[in-house]
Amino acid sequence: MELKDDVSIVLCGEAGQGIQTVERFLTRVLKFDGFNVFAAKEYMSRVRGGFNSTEIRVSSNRVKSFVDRIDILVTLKKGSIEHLKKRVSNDTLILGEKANVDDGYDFVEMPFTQIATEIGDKIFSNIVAVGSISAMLNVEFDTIEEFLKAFFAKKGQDIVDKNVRAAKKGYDLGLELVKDGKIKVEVKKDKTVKDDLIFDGATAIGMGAIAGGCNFISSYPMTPSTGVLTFLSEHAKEFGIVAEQAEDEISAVNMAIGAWFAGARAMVTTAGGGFALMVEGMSLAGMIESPLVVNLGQRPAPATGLPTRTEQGDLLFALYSGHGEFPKILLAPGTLEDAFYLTQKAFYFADKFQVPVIILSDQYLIDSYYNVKNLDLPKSAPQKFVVETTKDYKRYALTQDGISPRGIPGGEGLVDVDSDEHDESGHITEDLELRVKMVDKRLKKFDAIKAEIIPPELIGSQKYDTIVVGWGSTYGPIREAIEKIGDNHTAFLYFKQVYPLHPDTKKYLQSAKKKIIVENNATAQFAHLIKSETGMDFDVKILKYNGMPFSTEEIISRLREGR
Amino acid sequence: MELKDDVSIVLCGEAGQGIQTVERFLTRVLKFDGFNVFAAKEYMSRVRGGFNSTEIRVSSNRVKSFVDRIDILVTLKKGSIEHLKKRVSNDTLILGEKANVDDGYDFVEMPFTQIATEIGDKIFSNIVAVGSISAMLNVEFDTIEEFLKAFFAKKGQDIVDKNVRAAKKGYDLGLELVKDGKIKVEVKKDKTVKDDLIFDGATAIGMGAIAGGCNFISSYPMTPSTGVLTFLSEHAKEFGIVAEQAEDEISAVNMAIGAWFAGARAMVTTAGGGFALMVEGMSLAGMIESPLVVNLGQRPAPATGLPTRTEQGDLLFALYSGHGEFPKILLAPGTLEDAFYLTQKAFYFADKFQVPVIILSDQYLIDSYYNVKNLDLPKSAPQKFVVETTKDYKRYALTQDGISPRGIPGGEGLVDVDSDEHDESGHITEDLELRVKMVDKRLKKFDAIKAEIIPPELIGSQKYDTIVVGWGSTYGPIREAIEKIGDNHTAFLYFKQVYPLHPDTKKYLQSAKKKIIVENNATAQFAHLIKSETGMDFDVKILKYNGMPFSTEEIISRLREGR
Amino acid sequence: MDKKIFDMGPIDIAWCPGCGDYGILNAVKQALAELNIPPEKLVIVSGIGQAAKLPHYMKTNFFNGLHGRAIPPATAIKITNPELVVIAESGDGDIYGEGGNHFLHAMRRNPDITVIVHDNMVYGLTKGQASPTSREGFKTPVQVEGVILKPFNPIAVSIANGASFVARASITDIPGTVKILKQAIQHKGFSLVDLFQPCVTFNKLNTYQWFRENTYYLEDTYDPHDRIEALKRSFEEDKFPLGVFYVKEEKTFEENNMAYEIDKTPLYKREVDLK
Amino acid sequence: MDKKIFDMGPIDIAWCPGCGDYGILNAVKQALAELNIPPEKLVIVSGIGQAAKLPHYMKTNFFNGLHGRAIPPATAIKITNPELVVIAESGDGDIYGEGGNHFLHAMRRNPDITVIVHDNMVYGLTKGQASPTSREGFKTPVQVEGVILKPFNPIAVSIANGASFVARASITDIPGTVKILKQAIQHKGFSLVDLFQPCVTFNKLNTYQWFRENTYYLEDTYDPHDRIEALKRSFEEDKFPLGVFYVKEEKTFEENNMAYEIDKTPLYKREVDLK
Ligand SMILES: Cc1ncc(C[n+]2csc(CCOP(=O)(O)OP(=O)(O)O)c2C)c(N)n1
Ligand SMILES: Cc1ncc(C[n+]2csc(CCOP(=O)(O)OP(=O)(O)O)c2C)c(N)n1
Ligand code: SF4
Ligand code: SF4
Ligand SMILES: [Mg+2]
Ligand SMILES: [Mg+2]
Repeated sequence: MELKDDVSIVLCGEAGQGIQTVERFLTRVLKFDGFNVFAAKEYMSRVRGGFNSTEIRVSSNRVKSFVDRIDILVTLKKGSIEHLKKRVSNDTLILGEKANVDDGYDFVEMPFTQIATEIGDKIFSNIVAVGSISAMLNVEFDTIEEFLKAFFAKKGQDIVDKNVRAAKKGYDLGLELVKDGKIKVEVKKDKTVKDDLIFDGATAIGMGAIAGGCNFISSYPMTPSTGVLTFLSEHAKEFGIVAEQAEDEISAVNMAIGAWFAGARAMVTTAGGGFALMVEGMSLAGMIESPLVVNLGQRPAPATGLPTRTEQGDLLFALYSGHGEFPKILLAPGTLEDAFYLTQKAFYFADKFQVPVIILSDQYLIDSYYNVKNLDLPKSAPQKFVVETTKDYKRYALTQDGISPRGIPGGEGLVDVDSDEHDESGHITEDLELRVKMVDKRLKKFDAIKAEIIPPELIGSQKYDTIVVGWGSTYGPIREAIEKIGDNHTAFLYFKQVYPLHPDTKKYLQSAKKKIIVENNATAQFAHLIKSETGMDFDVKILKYNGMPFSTEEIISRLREGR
Repeated sequence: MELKDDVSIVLCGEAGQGIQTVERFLTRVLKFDGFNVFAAKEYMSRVRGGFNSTEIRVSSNRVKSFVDRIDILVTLKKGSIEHLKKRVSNDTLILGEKANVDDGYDFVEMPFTQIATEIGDKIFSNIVAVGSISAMLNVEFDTIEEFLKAFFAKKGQDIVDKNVRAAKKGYDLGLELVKDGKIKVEVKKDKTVKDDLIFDGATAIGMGAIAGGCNFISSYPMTPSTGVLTFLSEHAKEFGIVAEQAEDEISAVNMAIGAWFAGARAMVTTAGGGFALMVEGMSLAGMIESPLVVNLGQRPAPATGLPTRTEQGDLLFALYSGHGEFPKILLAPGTLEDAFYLTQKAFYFADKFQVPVIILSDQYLIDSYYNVKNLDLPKSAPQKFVVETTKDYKRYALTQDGISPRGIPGGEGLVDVDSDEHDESGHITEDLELRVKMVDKRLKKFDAIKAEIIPPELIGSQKYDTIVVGWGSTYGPIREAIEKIGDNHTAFLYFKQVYPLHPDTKKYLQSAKKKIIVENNATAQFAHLIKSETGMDFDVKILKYNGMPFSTEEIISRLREGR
Repeated sequence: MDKKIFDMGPIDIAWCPGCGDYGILNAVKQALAELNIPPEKLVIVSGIGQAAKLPHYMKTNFFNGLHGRAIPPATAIKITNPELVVIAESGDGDIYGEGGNHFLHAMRRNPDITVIVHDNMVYGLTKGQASPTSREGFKTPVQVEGVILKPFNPIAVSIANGASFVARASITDIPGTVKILKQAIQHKGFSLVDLFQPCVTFNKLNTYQWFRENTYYLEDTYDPHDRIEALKRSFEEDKFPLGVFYVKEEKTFEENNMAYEIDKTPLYKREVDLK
Repeated sequence: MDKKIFDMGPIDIAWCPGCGDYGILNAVKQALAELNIPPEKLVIVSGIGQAAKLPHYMKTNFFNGLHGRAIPPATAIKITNPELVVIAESGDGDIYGEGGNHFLHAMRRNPDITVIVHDNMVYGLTKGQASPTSREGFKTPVQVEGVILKPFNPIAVSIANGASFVARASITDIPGTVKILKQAIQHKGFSLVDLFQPCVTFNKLNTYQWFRENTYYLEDTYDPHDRIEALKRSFEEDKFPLGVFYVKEEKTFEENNMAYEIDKTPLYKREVDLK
């Protein structure tokens, strides 16, 4: 078979079989060799067994989207093809060992384990696979060797040699297939890609946090958000970050708010169920006007739902989280770059406006990665809005824009905050006229916030008559779909800030004959939010809620079918 | 001064001075004597000191609303007039003891304490006051005597006698004022009122719960919702109710859900901050399709806010409470009668549709009371929707309307519920097609729910061009205002079920030239909800968020000013 | 009764091969069978975690609720229908971490439920972070330089907090565990079984061997009615004692409850009488 | 230092006349003054309740947060700025009830904070329901026939759970309380002071007289380093011992934290370096 410019390789097997390893190695090796890569995984809520799969796209151009199509399927366990049957076609080249391939499918025997055992241990089979696939994509073997040497250096020469031998054997195996004409792949390399960064969504958010000056994270493990806690823990020492695993999410959010009070820049990372336990804390942040950054990694709910899958089901829950009325900001990154910049921005917003800021990520965004042409790191330390206090300092001084200069304890003045309604000095009050002043003060901050809303991005035809609206992680598939459709009357409006809603939203929608919303949930929550703000309805709602992200093909066909 | 048909008496003093006692005695004595009474209190978040006041309206017709006007002010502490200055006018008759009256105001000296001490103890002063006021309203002394005898019977003859003497002295004092022409009150009595019930909102909800078959309440104390827990605790023995004070709200809601699972009919009562800790439980109820009844007694927030005041600030928070997507029902009683019937109905809805039902009450509703012409108690025990299980029982059997027959453990079949996505038998699943079926099943229940939405009530002119929309506890003041304005082109649309929204809502609004919303919050949350469902805006938003309820006069004037 | 009655037949179990949870599943079935408790009369309440998946792998009524929240529903289920045998079962992170407050206060009520904690000293399902019982120095992706918190001692805290039955078992000895589980289930009141369970995937420190080498049974002469003695033994950590540390007779939550003062019929069977 | 430095001047205090909280306010100011801790270097973190209003009545930095949540912010504040003296102070319902899980786990971290619990054995602000420390039989509008739960024993649980400083005081003796508070504040690590406080309005059982008659001080010869001995004494309830039950030296959360491994400057003073 012949493949050109864009190849989708899927590895499927059971949890614990090392698919993650193959994924990690392969994507990096490919990138080092100059290929654009994208990877997304789909896995079950279990540590061993079941069926997990990883898609690796290798492409002549940068790609940032999941596709259904499988060009090459490496099956590591019987049942994998069944597991992926909707995506496997006659054009799919199936590779694997007889024992691991479902009956009744043509496939090319790849004796990974056998080779591995010859070398000394079954565990090398993953490296053998990496070698084979690399060969088919005509990766230079030196690249692989170099990578393995660096990677296993600490493990000692013997391990290095064995891995290199395993890779070589696999590589030769791959070359044969190419020679035999069983497969022919033509994907352009781009030397500059070699120096690209490659990381996943969790890392992007973690790096964005550090860039935003984050030096405190208190959280409780919860898929898919744990990666951010792990990332910051790994860098706790070098960057001086307090990374604390709290006893529960209530403690986590109250610690984070306490940390801001004392002068730290704090965040929490969680998923819907954990966030549910933090909403009282959201309200506290709203009342004492504390900055707070929350990474809300969405997953299918209600309740425990499908812990390792993806969904955009918590938008309205997050928007109205916390009792009472107070401003908040909701961001929704659709790319790894945005995950980085928006998280950094979240700290700026939180600190400047003294409000909670929620980053609506999800499992798909957090677990996928691709090569990125370096991020521009802030030249200087992040801007901070903390003031020196003087003897007469009043935490809630009434100001024009409702924002009171925020001081921290330790200075000349006293810093007093209170979850009850309070006076300018932060002391509890039952003065009902003051109550009104304070409510107005807190809500007035919306004006300042609205002046800095991140505008939605219009992609595709500027003279559109059909507009496709999306937010957050659906960016990849929608964008690719629009590009592939490539007509001159359809545009994609991508929202990376979903609340407050940008004032141009209505204008954008009004200039379209047909309005389409795409959401990874069952009730079109963003459409609902847009209607509550603009009164406008969507003509078509393209929704998906089986726990999987949209694929490019799916968006294309559903846009065509209009459902 | 002369007062006719509608008298507003306000007692003001500090916490712990016994205003509550006077209120309780007076309202009951008045009712027993055939007067229509209404009472609402306003108090600080403290146990002693400060300023609390109670308004008692005595009227020829039934009244259910708070008024600003004060006809007779009984001041029990210096500073009371200052505390109420906005409401005190030249027409206000001020009664009190010199020491307790602010300087510079005309007042009639009432030596309550002196008389009390003569009788033997200062504590009798409250009874003296009751006597005086009763006299001014020409209550038969026999009624008072009868009431006191019954009330203090257990305390022994001596106590009874002293109280009766105190009342008599006060009564004579009051008669003098009348004789001296200092005051003349003409309010019609209605013998039938004697047999009316008189209770407050907390009791109404508690009685409604019992009528709805409630036999389990697990809650954590929180103003203003505690009264419901107290009421059910007091009746725990006679009605066989498990009334448990949980260690926290998380435990409370999870206990309630567990109780339903085993066959009880359970509720929780809480306020915004406590509810914030229950939203994960809301999501659990949504996922395992458990019935759940929540009394959410709203109070000014965010966070601790103004614990003893009133607000309608948790509508959207409650509506979107819980991560993920699942149906729920929101009720909002505006009268004590509705508080009773809707709570009863809440158990019916919860049990029939297997969804959480939230009763949006608030401090104003919970703490006010008036005489009610008896409630029609259900003739029979409440309808229950629990089925006997058989060997092949499946808790989540897929059905036409999405409602699966709900069995409880102990029968032939096994009852299995799971917070993860599950199959028909309740077992955890990662089958993504089944996931879609289950999401659809849960959301499909909305159709059944929508078939039974309680319609909004249209009050006033049927051929209106101005429509005033209100929900929950604003009913009283809005209704009285509309009646007082009494034009033939204004109508009041009262929503007692705020979600799902009744389909006629749009029709009602469309037939008005001018649309006005009245809400006891700062952001017009119900207007927002209506817009998100109908796309329709309101021309005027009459909002109040200082912690006090609307008064009739305020609604009248703001409707006139149109702001 | 034959423990087969609890078997689900061929199902896909999500636990790792070699996980201690298999042994616990066996021991629980065995104990219930020996006590002749049929699936229909049993309710297992669990939270979320690997341990919490247990009820899915046996025939029983179950309430698989929220992470950390197994005990409140268990308490409510028991008082709603005292005729049911109620077991709350979950992981160490679930019950001692997220659910710590319920753990602390439920024993003050003394409901007649049995709490079985799969104590693998790690968060398994979320892939290996420290749990409250993780030993100091235990390295994880979050505790990169090792745990710095003092390990939670559920036995000592429960005894100090007045629990009426406190035991520890280790699934490295299934028969021994069955014996302890039976006593716990039979105890009238709140009973805790802290059950050591190797997590072969994420806990390379507290392995089968480690649990074998670092545990021993309280001697037969040991008297579980002496609270101070029980506490002394609960602090032993060079080698962890197994067995029943402490027992006391006490009225249960159900017996004390006002709802059952006049009428003893289970709540769920009653009809409100509005007269 | 003169304790006047903490005075707010004429303010309206919401506590009932005669409430034990006045004495606590005094004792706290006195202890801080004797330790020369100026208001600017002090942060009092409280939850919600009558006790939790205390910081409003003295000059200090304060964080009056949510009901039950005083301890987590206190822990975070201390590690963000170890130069501050951090006291978490709230009611028995707040810290042992709603906040029980934080109470349980914070002491495992051993942050250098002092936790002062106004133990009036009742929920004051919400008008008299039972608290975790309410005695059995205590009647309230919710516990109409009296409390049926066993009272929570914060002293025993804290010692069993490894707290590094555990004391009980009674505001019926202010000088004695000041002494204990000073030791608690000076202790490097997590210190608990369970402080008996009469609620004159809602607790007619545990009055000033009751506390006087039912407490006594641990004898001077008492050695607070013996855990078992400390536990024995913690169980005495015919008369409740006052004083320091248990103390141990242990590294604090701040000392153990990776963020301070390389660089000792307080977190809040640092700038990220993105190289
Ligand atoms: C509120 C909430 N927080 C976090 C999680 C994520 N979570 C699922 S299981 C688990 C801990 C598992 O550890 P443990 O309870 O010890 O059980 P084990 O897997 O070790 O058997 C966590 C943190 C969740 N499901 N819900
Ligand atoms: C989440 C939440 N639940 C409940 C309340 C209501 N509440 C305020 S104070 C309090 C308890 C007060 O008792 P305690 O902590 O002992 O303090 P005390 O008033 O006795 O000093 C409660 C239940 C609240 N504010 N927040
Ligand atoms: S991760 Fe650990 S606890 Fe979970 S199944 Fe695997 S071995 Fe068992
Ligand atoms: S209610 Fe009790 S605790 Fe609260 S102030 Fe009054 S006496 Fe003190
Ligand atoms: Mg565990
Ligand atoms: Mg208290």
